Amino acid sequence: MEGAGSSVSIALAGSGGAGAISVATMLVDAAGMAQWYALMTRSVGAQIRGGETAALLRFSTEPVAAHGDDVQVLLAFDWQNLDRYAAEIPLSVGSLVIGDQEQGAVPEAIVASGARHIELPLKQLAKAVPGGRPNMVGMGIVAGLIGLPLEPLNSVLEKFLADKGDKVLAASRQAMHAGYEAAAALGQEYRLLPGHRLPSGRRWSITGNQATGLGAIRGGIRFVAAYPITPATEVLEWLAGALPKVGGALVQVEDELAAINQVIGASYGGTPSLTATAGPGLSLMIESLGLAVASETPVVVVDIMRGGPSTGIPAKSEQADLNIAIHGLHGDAPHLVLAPNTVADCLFTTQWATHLSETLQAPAVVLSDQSLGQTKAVLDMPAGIVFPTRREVASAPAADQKYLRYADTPSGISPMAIPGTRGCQYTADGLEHDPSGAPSSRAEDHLTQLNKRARKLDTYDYGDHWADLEGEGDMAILTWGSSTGAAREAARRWREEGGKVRVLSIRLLLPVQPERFQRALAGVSRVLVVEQSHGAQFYRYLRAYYDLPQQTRVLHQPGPLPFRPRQICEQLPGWRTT
Amino acid sequence: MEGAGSSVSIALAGSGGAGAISVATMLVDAAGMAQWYALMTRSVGAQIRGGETAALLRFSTEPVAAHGDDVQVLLAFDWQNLDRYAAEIPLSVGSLVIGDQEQGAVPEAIVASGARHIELPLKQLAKAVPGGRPNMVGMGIVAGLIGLPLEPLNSVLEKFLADKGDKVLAASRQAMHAGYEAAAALGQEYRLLPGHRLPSGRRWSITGNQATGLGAIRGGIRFVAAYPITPATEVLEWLAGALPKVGGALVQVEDELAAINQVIGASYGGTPSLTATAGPGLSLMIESLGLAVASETPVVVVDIMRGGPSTGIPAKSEQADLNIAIHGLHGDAPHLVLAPNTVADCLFTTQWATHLSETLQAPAVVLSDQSLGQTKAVLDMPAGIVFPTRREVASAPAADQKYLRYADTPSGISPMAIPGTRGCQYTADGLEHDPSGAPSSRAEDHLTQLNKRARKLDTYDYGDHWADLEGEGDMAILTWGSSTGAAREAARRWREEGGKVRVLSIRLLLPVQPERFQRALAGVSRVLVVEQSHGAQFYRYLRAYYDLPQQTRVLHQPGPLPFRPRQICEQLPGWRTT
Amino acid sequence: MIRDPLPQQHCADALMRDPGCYRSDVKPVWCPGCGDYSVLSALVNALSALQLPPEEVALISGIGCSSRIPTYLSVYGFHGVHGRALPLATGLKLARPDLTVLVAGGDGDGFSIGGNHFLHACRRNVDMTYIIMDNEVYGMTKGQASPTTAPDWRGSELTPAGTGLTPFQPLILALATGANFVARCFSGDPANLADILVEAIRHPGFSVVQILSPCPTFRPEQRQWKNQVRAIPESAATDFRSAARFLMEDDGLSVGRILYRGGRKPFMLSQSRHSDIGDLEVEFAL
Amino acid sequence: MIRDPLPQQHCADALMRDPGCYRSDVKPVWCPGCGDYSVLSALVNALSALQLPPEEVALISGIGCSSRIPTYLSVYGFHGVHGRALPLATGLKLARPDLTVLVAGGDGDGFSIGGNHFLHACRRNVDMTYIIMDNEVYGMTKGQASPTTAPDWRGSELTPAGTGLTPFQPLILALATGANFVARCFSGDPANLADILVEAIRHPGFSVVQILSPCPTFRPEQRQWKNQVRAIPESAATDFRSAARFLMEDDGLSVGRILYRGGRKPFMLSQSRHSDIGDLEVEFAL
Ligand SMILES: Cc1ncc(C[n+]2csc(CCOP(=O)(O)OP(=O)(O)O)c2C)c(N)n1
Ligand SMILES: Cc1ncc(C[n+]2csc(CCOP(=O)(O)OP(=O)(O)O)c2C)c(N)n1
Ligand code: SF4
Ligand code: SF4
Ligand SMILES: [Mg+2]
Ligand SMILES: [Mg+2]
Repeated sequence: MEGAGSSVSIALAGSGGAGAISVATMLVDAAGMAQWYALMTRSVGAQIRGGETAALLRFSTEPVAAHGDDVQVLLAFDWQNLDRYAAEIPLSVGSLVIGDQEQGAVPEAIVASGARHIELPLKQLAKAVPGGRPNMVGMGIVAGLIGLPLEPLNSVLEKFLADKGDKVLAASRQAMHAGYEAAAALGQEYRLLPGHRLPSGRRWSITGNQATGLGAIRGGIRFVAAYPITPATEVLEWLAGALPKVGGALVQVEDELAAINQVIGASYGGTPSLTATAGPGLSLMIESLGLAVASETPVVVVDIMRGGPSTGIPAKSEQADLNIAIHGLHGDAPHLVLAPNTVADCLFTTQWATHLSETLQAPAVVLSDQSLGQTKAVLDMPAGIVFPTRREVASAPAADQKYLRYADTPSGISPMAIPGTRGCQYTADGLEHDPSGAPSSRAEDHLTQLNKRARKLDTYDYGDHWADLEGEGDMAILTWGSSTGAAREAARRWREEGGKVRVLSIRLLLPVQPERFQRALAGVSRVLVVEQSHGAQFYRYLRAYYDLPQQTRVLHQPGPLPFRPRQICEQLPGWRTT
Repeated sequence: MEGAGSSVSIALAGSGGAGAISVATMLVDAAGMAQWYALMTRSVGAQIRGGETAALLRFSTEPVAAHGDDVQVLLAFDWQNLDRYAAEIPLSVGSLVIGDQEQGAVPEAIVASGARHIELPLKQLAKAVPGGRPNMVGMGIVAGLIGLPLEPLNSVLEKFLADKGDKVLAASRQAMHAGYEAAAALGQEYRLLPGHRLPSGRRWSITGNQATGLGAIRGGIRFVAAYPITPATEVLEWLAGALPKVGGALVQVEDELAAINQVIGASYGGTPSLTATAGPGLSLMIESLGLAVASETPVVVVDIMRGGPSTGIPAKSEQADLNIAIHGLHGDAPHLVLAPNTVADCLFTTQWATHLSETLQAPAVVLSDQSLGQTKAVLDMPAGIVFPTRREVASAPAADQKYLRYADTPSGISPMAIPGTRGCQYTADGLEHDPSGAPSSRAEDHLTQLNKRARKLDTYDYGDHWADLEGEGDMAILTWGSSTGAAREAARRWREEGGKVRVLSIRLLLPVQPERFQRALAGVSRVLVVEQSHGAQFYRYLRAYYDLPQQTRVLHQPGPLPFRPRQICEQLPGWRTT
Repeated sequence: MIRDPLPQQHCADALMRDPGCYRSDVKPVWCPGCGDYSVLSALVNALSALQLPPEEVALISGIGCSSRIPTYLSVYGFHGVHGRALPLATGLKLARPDLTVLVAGGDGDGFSIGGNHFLHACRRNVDMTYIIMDNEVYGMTKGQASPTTAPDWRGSELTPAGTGLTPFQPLILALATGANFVARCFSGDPANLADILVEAIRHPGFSVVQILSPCPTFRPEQRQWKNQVRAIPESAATDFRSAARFLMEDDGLSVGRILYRGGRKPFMLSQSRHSDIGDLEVEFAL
Repeated sequence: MIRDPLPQQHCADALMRDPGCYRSDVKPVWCPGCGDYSVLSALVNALSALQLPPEEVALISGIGCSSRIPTYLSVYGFHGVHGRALPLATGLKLARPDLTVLVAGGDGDGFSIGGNHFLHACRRNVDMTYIIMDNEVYGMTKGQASPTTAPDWRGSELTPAGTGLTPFQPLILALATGANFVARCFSGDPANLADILVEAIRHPGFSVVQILSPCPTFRPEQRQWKNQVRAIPESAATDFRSAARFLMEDDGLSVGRILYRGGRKPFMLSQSRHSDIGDLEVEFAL
């Protein structure tokens, strides 16, 4: 368990109606206003409404990207269906469980963890306040435990309950205070040290899915067509509100086949376009992603991964759509695949993906996942990055020249005429074609276009963004996406104990970057691959395209349980360097 | 160029109306009746009807699976749009081109080859016969050149023209005779040696697509739902006629999404079921293939590969759907992928795929391609192989037991209840589930089912059929599918020159067989990978799952041009062993 | 009504099957007050009325709250992917004409992503019964507009100004494309619903039963449906034309009657076993 | 009429654009006698009549013989994948309302694999014109039954006994789902076809023009269409009801008239630029 001074992990659980999630959300914002960092992931059950829910919270004095090994405090409003998600709340002998005796006995699964257990009369304390609710009492308890000042607590309450009226606000505040006071009796063990002061507005509270939406808009996306699906819907919901404000729009369509084709059409018309979905929807888009490749139409497809295969586990996370994203298209269909590795990086990676897609006239798949997307984090305000280039467009050709949409240029990028441009009319085609775009089944035209489509992606200079490298030494952890947070935390601990280790988290999964990879791993003789998939998809991908050292191990597990830093640390000894 | 005595390669070309294809078809059958073997592939243009067409023929005294390096004789009825397919007819200095002066000058592309050129008045000879057609004259010329006896020629004419009436038959016969006689003047160079006598009926004339259909029926397939697509339609056409005769049926449906779901439904009902498609259709089936994985429903999906990406080159061959077949599904979705490597093997592999799919309750993708599917071959009658096992079905449970559809058995195969079985009612599900089939998002259930679905495929004993291995030595050609023919011919030549080489053609692409692979390549230090894809998909697949020797080279090229044995031979020197 | 996890003996006997014989022991994930509970109970009542052996009934669905229904019955079930229940069921029925095949799902599953299969299922007229629990919303994904949603409904963040689209009229389309039995019911009247389901299952060919089934969670205003629905007038149900005419004028809240029963022959595959495989191979022999 | 490969000067000037200004130099792959040739010439005539600048017109299609048409015009074109022309065109038109967007394709592309998008395009009523070259067959894949094929047509090996299915009635469905303009024409009367295309393109909202366009290769009997078609009576085209009533009785061979012009407002996206990106970010700042 990590020291309580700089970081603390707390879980709130209860049936859907108990309000654990809204309390957790408010605590996160309040912590950010109190100069801390925070992270909140949620776990919901199958019940559409009123089922079990849990929020995992981590508060920290430093920026934080992953949960710790254990939950230090579990506060349960009730014990309904706890067995369905108990595995997602890692308790240990050192943990403290706070329950309300009114809700019945502590379930066996909790007792078995060996955690210390105390009872607090949440419901009773709430009842003492007219209109008071137990979740507000719980909010106060957590705030009191970690030493959150009252001022930010009061202001988030005001913000969240703004349209509920003064009576509700007053009752909530009072109930919260009751909890705050009750917490005093529980000691100082979970109090956080003060955070670093940053000017107001310099800390953001944002979910990965919102960051993805914002990254898309920053990248220039102005048209979105999509079909709702968990856990991607929030990307769409945020974009639906935001796009019209910057001259764009979102349209909800009949299915994913329509979504991908609408964005291809809009992009053909010159508007950078995106759709967002999850595995089942991505599967349906595969044929038309190939059309984007062949017709060289830029589009961005965000896949918020969830448990698979098939409909799988819609509300839980897994990194198992790597295979389909890399290899899912029929024929030889080079394209871009990128993956953010933190909540904040959802913004950067989506923005960069849009930039690359537009520049290279190729579809880009962005692989985020439920655990990044539905995590709300307090983080430092992301820098505003502006990329220099944009889609290369054609202007009217000289009088004696015919515009060739698919001209075989040295870079492989051919200037694209936007409808409306006089003299450049052409037909975009998913059939193999000659440089003008006219269908051709000749071997020579096929080879020319295959070469061109591969070359434009392979020869482009992606710079340093292709991966994040940290640390040194002859041992490396190789990972991607949401597993990066736990890998980094494991590496940090390893270094604190005097070890050396690099962490290489690959952001640009396709096209592959073998030279950069070799440079990043120069001097490395032992590699630990870390990924959240049953089939070790990332490891297989690495083998196919990169040279790995003889001593390569794989730590892979399917969702929904995320990696705990400890699991990764356990793989390192025996490999220890100095 | 190979010796004319045991093998000869001939091309027939002309506009669609010229009838090159029907002549070639008849020649193949007649050659088979004359105790030879033969192969015919066709190349058609974009024109829906009346466009250019060419037939590539190879006649041989021994079974033959690939074309040679060059065409020895090109007989052109006319020169229409020849530039569109000239690359597909490999001429060399030693080739003979026969044209008809009435059709204009020999095109530049032909002259450039350096081939010898003579003119024969095809049209004029035909005109001399009332009702005679130039293609019949051409048929006679080819027959005369290779020394095909008249008797089988006459009987194929009778068979093919049965419903055209006596007058047409007589005219055709006479025109053919005129050509036969004209050929006499061209010498003996192209005459074939006599073949081995086999009893009547022991040689078959069949296309790969027909063989696929027959393999399906032999494997037990009794329900087919499909949507037409080139070049898979002939599989369906053959099955539509054949299935009702064995108590089965085919239904043409609204799209590929319906096709895959109909076959899943029929298979759930207990009927072994199949659909056939090409790349674009396979892409559309991806989501529901995942459903077959998760619900453990056996289905066979035949993909007759064509040029990609997207709509690509519908009528031409390529081996570029390997990636999607192996990796195309979202989530961790273990399944079967198989590929036939000769026309005859289309039968065996489809039959085996059906057997495996039924036994393992998993979807099987069969990757054939246009060049196997639309090749008509004379071959030895395939052996009738009967596999022992069938789908493991559940019967009514004991009175005190509940039937568990997804029971976690040691083999991973759980007995499947067929609707109608009393007491075994269950719900098949694409959501993750517990052993009973009830939806579950618990980590434990997910892991159990993921393990089970992987285990049943990984631990099954596939025996020797997983690959075809021939030859010996420390050098190996590693290939799959339709590239096998050229690889084998190259190896044969290599051996004739005293070299040693193994050819390993992998039939079972998924699940991978690392131990068998290692055994097959024991002692091999140099590998040449041969595949018809731009992206070297097979090589990447091999790297991901198998250990290849340091000295591994890749010979890969996209379609539509097939490998010539010479191209492969050229890679071998320098690597020569004794 | 929730039955014991183990199959009960009396359910094996014709004439003895109470509604509980068709109900599984799995607790629905539905919200309190969801209209789908009543559909579930009407359906098991209908099956009991028909006394169909549970093992000879198959219930196929897609994805959505409503599509969860197969797990709650003790017949054979298949919970497939979103929008593809109809082709899955079609394949099953074509290969197994002996089974009673039911298809169930929501308005999103059936008319948005699944719209094409709906049209073609009506055209094909395979002997199945399609039960649509229409709540004019995507419940499962937390409240977006579906094809049957009114154009001015502003309850979803994805369509904050309403969809602006002409609502999809499932029954007009069913009639126009060839469905053989068409009815509209209200889940708030489960007795009538059970009666009509009995008729729909009995009727040969493709039967379409649209059920207004409220989603109190994302469409709380649908709680009012119980006061708003009215009976379809008898005159509407005389023949094809009267049904079509009626539907074109109706606001969608008329329920409780079979609107159309057609006489089209159900589609079946002709499977006539008259040769063995060897006979098929003769065509290839030279 | 086939124009020079290089754009011609006069085509840049309004009022000077002859039909050749809209024709590319690519030779069609179509068979001799294919009805699609006449559709091509009617379409370029219509564009010339409208004097639309070629660079402001986009023609979107799927896959099929008929779907090859964009390459044969000198407007902007997109030859997409099978069945998805309508959503591709919808995305284009929504993002670029300034363009004139046309969609073209066959009965298989539009009503079999593309049926769902057809329904939803009619519902959505985006200002586009959908030109269906209906030959009641899949030409490109060499002659299989399509949704508009008569149930007893036995010309395909895939359906040797006929499909047995109720033919798909595109115009009834178009009306029922909300298309704003509906007409049926015959490719054998290209002058009338051109006139109606002009009207269809001019009319706001989603216009559906079904064209009987024979496939002499796989449906040689369609050569008789020229003797079989008859004019749609004026009375049929009075209003929505008369059009619907007429279509329900018609055998599909009445052509040459606009059946319905609706007044529904076309669907557009509201895009109002009123903040910069920084303003969007305020919501996240603590
Ligand atoms: C291919 C695919 N796209 C999207 C989804 C997400 N999804 C699940 S259910 C649903 C809509 C359900 O609406 P409806 O069919 O009306 O059922 P209800 O929940 O209202 O009963 C959607 C969009 C999915 N599971 N699969
Ligand atoms: C996904 C997919 N499935 C199937 C095909 C094969 N295919 C090409 S065109 C076509 C049908 C064309 O029919 P129609 O739209 O009526 O056009 P026509 O050729 O008759 O003009 C089919 C099935 C394909 N290209 N893609
Ligand atoms: S969300 Fe609506 S449809 Fe879904 S279970 Fe709840 S009430 Fe029923
Ligand atoms: S096959 Fe039919 S539709 Fe296609 S080009 Fe030929 S005549 Fe026209
Ligand atoms: Mg619904
Ligand atoms: Mg057609």
